Amino acid sequence: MNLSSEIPLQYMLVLSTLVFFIGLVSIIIRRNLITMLMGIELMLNAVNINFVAFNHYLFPNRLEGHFFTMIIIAIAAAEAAVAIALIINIYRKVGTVSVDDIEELKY
Amino acid sequence: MTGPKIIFYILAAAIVVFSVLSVADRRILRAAIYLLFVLVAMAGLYYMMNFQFLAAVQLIIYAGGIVVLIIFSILLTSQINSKLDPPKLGNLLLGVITAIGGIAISAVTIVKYGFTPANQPAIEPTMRTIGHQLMDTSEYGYALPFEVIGILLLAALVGTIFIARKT
Amino acid sequence: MDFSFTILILALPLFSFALLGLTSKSLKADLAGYAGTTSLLVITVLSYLAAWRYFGGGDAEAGFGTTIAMNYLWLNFTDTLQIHIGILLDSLSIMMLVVITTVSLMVHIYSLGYMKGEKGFQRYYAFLSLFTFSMLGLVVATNIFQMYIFWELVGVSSYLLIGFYYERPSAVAASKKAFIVTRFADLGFLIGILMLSFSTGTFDFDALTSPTGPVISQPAGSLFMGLSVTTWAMLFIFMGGAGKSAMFPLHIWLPDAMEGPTPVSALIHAATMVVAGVYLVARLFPIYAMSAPEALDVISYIGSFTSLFAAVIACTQLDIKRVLAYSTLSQIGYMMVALGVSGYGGEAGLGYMASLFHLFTHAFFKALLFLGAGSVIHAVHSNMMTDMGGLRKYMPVTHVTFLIACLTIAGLPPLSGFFSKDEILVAAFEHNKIIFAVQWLVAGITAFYMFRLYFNIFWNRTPEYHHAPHESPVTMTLPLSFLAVASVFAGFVPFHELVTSDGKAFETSFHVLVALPSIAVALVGIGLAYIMYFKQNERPTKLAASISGIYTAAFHKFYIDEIYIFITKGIIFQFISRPVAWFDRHIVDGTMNLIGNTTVAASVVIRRLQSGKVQLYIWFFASGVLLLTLYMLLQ
Amino acid sequence: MNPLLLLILIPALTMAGIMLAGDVKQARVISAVGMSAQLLFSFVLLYWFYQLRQSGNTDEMVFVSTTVWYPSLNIQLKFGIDGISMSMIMLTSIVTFAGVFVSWQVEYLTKEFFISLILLATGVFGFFISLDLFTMFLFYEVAVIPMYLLIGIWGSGPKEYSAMKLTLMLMGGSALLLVGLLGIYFNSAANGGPLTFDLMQIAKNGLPREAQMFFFPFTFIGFGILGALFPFHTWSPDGHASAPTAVSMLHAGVLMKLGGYGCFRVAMYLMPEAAHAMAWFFIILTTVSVVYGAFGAIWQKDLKYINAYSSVSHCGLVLFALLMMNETATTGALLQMISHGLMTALFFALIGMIYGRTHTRMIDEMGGLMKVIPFVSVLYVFAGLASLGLPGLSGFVAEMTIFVGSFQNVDTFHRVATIVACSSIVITAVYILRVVGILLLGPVRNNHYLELKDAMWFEKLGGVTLLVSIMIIGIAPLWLSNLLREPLAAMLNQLTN
Repeated sequence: MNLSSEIPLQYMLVLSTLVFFIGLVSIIIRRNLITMLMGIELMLNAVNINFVAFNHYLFPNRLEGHFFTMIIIAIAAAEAAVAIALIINIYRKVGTVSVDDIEELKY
Repeated sequence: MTGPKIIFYILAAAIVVFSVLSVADRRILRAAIYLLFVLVAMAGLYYMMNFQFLAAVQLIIYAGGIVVLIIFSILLTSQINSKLDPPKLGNLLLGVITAIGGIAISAVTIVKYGFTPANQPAIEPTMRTIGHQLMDTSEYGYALPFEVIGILLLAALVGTIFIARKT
Repeated sequence: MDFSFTILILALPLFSFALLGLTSKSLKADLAGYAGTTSLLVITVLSYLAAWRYFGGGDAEAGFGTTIAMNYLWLNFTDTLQIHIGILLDSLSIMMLVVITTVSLMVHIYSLGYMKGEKGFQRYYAFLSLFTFSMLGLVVATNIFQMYIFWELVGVSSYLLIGFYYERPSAVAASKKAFIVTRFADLGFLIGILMLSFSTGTFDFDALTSPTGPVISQPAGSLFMGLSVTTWAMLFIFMGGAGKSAMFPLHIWLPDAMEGPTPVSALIHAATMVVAGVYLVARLFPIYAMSAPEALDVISYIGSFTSLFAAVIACTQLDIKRVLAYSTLSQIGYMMVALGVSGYGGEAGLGYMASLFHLFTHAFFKALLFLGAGSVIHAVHSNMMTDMGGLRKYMPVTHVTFLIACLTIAGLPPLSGFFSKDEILVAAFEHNKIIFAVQWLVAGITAFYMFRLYFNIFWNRTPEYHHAPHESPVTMTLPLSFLAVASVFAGFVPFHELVTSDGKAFETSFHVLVALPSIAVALVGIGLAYIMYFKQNERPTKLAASISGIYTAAFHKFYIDEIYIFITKGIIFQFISRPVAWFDRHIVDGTMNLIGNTTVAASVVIRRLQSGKVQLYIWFFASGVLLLTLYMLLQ
Repeated sequence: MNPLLLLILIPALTMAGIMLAGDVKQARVISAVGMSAQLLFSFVLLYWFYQLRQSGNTDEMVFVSTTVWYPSLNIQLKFGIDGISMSMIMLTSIVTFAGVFVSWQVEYLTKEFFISLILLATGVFGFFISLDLFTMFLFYEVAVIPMYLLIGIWGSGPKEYSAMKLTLMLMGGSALLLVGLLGIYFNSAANGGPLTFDLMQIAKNGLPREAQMFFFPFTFIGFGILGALFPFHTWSPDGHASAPTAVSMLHAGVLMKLGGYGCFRVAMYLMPEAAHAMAWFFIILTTVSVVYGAFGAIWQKDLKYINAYSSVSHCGLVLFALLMMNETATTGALLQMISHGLMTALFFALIGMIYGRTHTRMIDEMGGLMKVIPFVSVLYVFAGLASLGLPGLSGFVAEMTIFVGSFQNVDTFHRVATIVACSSIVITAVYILRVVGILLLGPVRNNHYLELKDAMWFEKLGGVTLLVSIMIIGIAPLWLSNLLREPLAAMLNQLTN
């Protein structure tokens, strides 16, 4: 199935842009570490859409975007695991997961 | 309106709406569930683009793994009923303005840029091709990244255990 | 003739210095003294041997030549400017060798008694050996730089010996003063050497002083402030000589140097080291006489003034060693005058000969005076004239020898002082009548203050002594007697045949016109001293009161010390050094600290940006990326 | 293998040995053995050097070995020595040897102390044998960095401040220097050939005049800061005052020489035209240094400050003489480096001994030490006499060579500068004798001092080693002067053409 005749590439890209910036907003406005992590997942997925779309529309003879996405998913998994481990550890130590309260490393 | 178009619009709408909801909802567990919906919708998008394997991976790892992890951590760190603090006005303004600006820039660029559509014949991303390429060391082979990712995951695993264990 | 044995003259004292210095306390005191004395005895014998061979082997009519006994390359600066360490023997250096070793030997023997039981006896002999080594090295120098090297060594041994009683603050201060003043003079010497060696391309005395050599026959052309470069160089070199010989205004260290042990004063600050300046001028005399006559004039004026100036001060001092110190100044002034009024070669070189003749005789009688004074101090335990009197009964040998010395320095015939002083007066008379008049007057003053000293010590009232003074041991009286004999007979040495400006003998004649007035003025001086000091009376105080202005000024050494202290403490320390230290701490270092503090202050401002608000960072990051993108898009 | 590598290898092995050492005593012994071996090896090297020269080898550099280290930038490990580096190596091993013995009694973190100390020395050795600007710079940094730790951890007084100041100022110098060196590097191909850091190669090719004019000040001041060039010398008093004894010794004795050596070997040798054009300016600075340092020393009360200012004066003389750019003056400058290195190391060693006993460095709190600790005091007098230029000790030889050499420049400017610089010998005498008078002579001021013990065997060994070296140079200077002079003719040819 080829989507190029049905839906232009630009649609995909705009969609990913929207998701990306929604993720960014999430990071900027939410102070809970977990929500921020969710924002990051959104941004990663936005990028994935891009990769996949480019692969599908522009270079269908290769699978580079596909593999990139896979790798990103793997890294995202690792990142999420580490981040959540950190968050839980921070929660244990500090008793909160709000970034406003975790700023010892400034200066 | 063809079938694929309709499906795309539905998926796109779901992605955008649920992302917004996941950001905007102050009940964190709900936000996580909205995120799950976004991820699932994305898997649908991959499926549409013929990447069935990727769609499956997306579902298994993201929807099945990461979101569950996030939900666990939410349950560990907060009360179910507690609401997140409302965002600070300054942050909200900054974030939204930046996002709108960014969207504007990106969208304009995307729309203005003329992509040359592909003319090569497409290859089917079957399990066989994926498997071959993943283990291949020649051109378009991904053995090295695959191994590196393996090591990374191992390191993350060890690191996570190290960080999270009780001292 | 083979003079290679003369190397021992340098090697032995150095060896004995090293030996005594390294073993120091582990050697028994007596043994150290005997070791030092023995080595000096050997050196003395060797010097006499050298003199005998040299003068015996040469022909006075044809002139004595110059022998380089050895010459080792020590350091080379350029292809032509090289420092050699060597031994140069000519009539001048042989004469100095004899004087130095003789007086030094006497002092070594004398010190065995005088310093007995002192703490640091070994150290004392080590220093004496070092001094002897340096002084001998100085006089046998083959080139001006070797001379400078030993010049400095002499300076430091003088420093060490003046400060021998290092626990006494006054001795420490005096030694420091002596070193720094002479060091300042040496700066002039060094600059003089640099100038001279640059314009001539050599350090060697042979090349420098040869009358037919390039240095003298091709005078440097360029003038600076009306004087040729050579003249300036020679003036600077004289500055070094003036410092060592304590010429006005660099004389201030010498009276203070009397803080050292008395035998040291006799050796260094009367007989040998202080005449190094005279020796220096004599060594370079051909250049002075032929290329820099203006410098020679300066020397004669300075010498003349110093001799008068010091003689006047000597009349007022109460410390007997200081009287002798000022007397030394005055006598060295004589020598300088003689050099200053001399010409080169033959009869014209009378002043040169007279100067060295006076150096020769002066070494003996002044050493005798100091040793005699030391003997007195040893007995009375005080330096002050007021604590003494009537000692002739207690110390007969000292008394007689001291009297001989006083008569000698007063210039009464047929004692040696008469001959040498007479020659100087003749030379001055032929050259410059004013200088002659001054020197004639000084001769009278000399007789006066010496007999003031003599009468005050040995006659006059007898104060209450804690212990009855007793005659010194034989180790002390023996050198006194020997030097007394030498003082009496040294005048008969035919100097005009041996030590002359060009090495050739000439005839001197006896000038009645000069001799009689000088004898007369000496007798007047002695007479005045007799009237005032032979018996205790009121005349001295009355006289002092009647000329109180001059008296007080002279008593305070014309306030030269105060001027120096003002310059060093007041100006150099307070107005240069202190501001420099302040400037360095506050301005230079302050600037550096300011740079540091500015950086810190800036970072305090900048670190506010690092607020610890992660979201703000993310926003900065994101908007930065957006702006960059925008910028690239718009290009 | 290039024997020069042993100069780095021996300290490296020593450091490893100290790391393995069981206790403090072993650490001490190992460092002592290592540095003795180093000293011995320097003598052997000197012997080999003479042998090579005698067998008719007239190369500018001997024991040369080249290994390309980082090909894309043409960075080489190039080692080699000539007479100048040879004597500097001797100096370094003597001072390090003495330094180890003087720090025998360091109690706190002994192993670490010795390791840092020897690391510093290794940097210095590496610097002197390098013929590649990059390697040179590398070793330079190796030498400077441990200084921070050594002062900051084992120092006294306001040690953090001093360590910071010293390190930052020297790092500032390094920054300038790096600019200079890179400038040289990127212009090294101007007259053909590839870009290179190779010292000899650059000297042969020459640098374009504009580049010289631009980068000479960077390089010269960069090295000059280490050589205490006025007005960048203020790290020296504070740094020395706070540094532990052995560090002061190594720093003033050896590290400051890196500055002079670098100024000559790198700045002036590679950029002769600029050196000629700008010499006047730096001559003024160094003349000021000489006199200013001496005057500054008169007013100080802290022994180490006195010596630090005296170092400013003496090191100023080094740079002053180098800038005179003739053979005699340059020989004098190098002699002065060695002489000052030994002398000032001795000074600091003695100050350390005195401080270790009286627990003060203020001269007006002490007095009459000669009576109490004669050995230390006599050595101090010797060091003082060497410093004020007494014949028979090394200072005289160096100073006289400098003055005679500087006086060979005929124009009035150089003459006046020389005479002004000469006057420092008087001022030096003033402050040295002042210290000796107050500190050592006179009556004992404090009765506690009567119970002080004189130098221990290791202190004696350290002090006497230095003194003997000073005396050897002072009494028989010709061999050293010839050793230093030997490569100069070729180098100065480069400078004057």
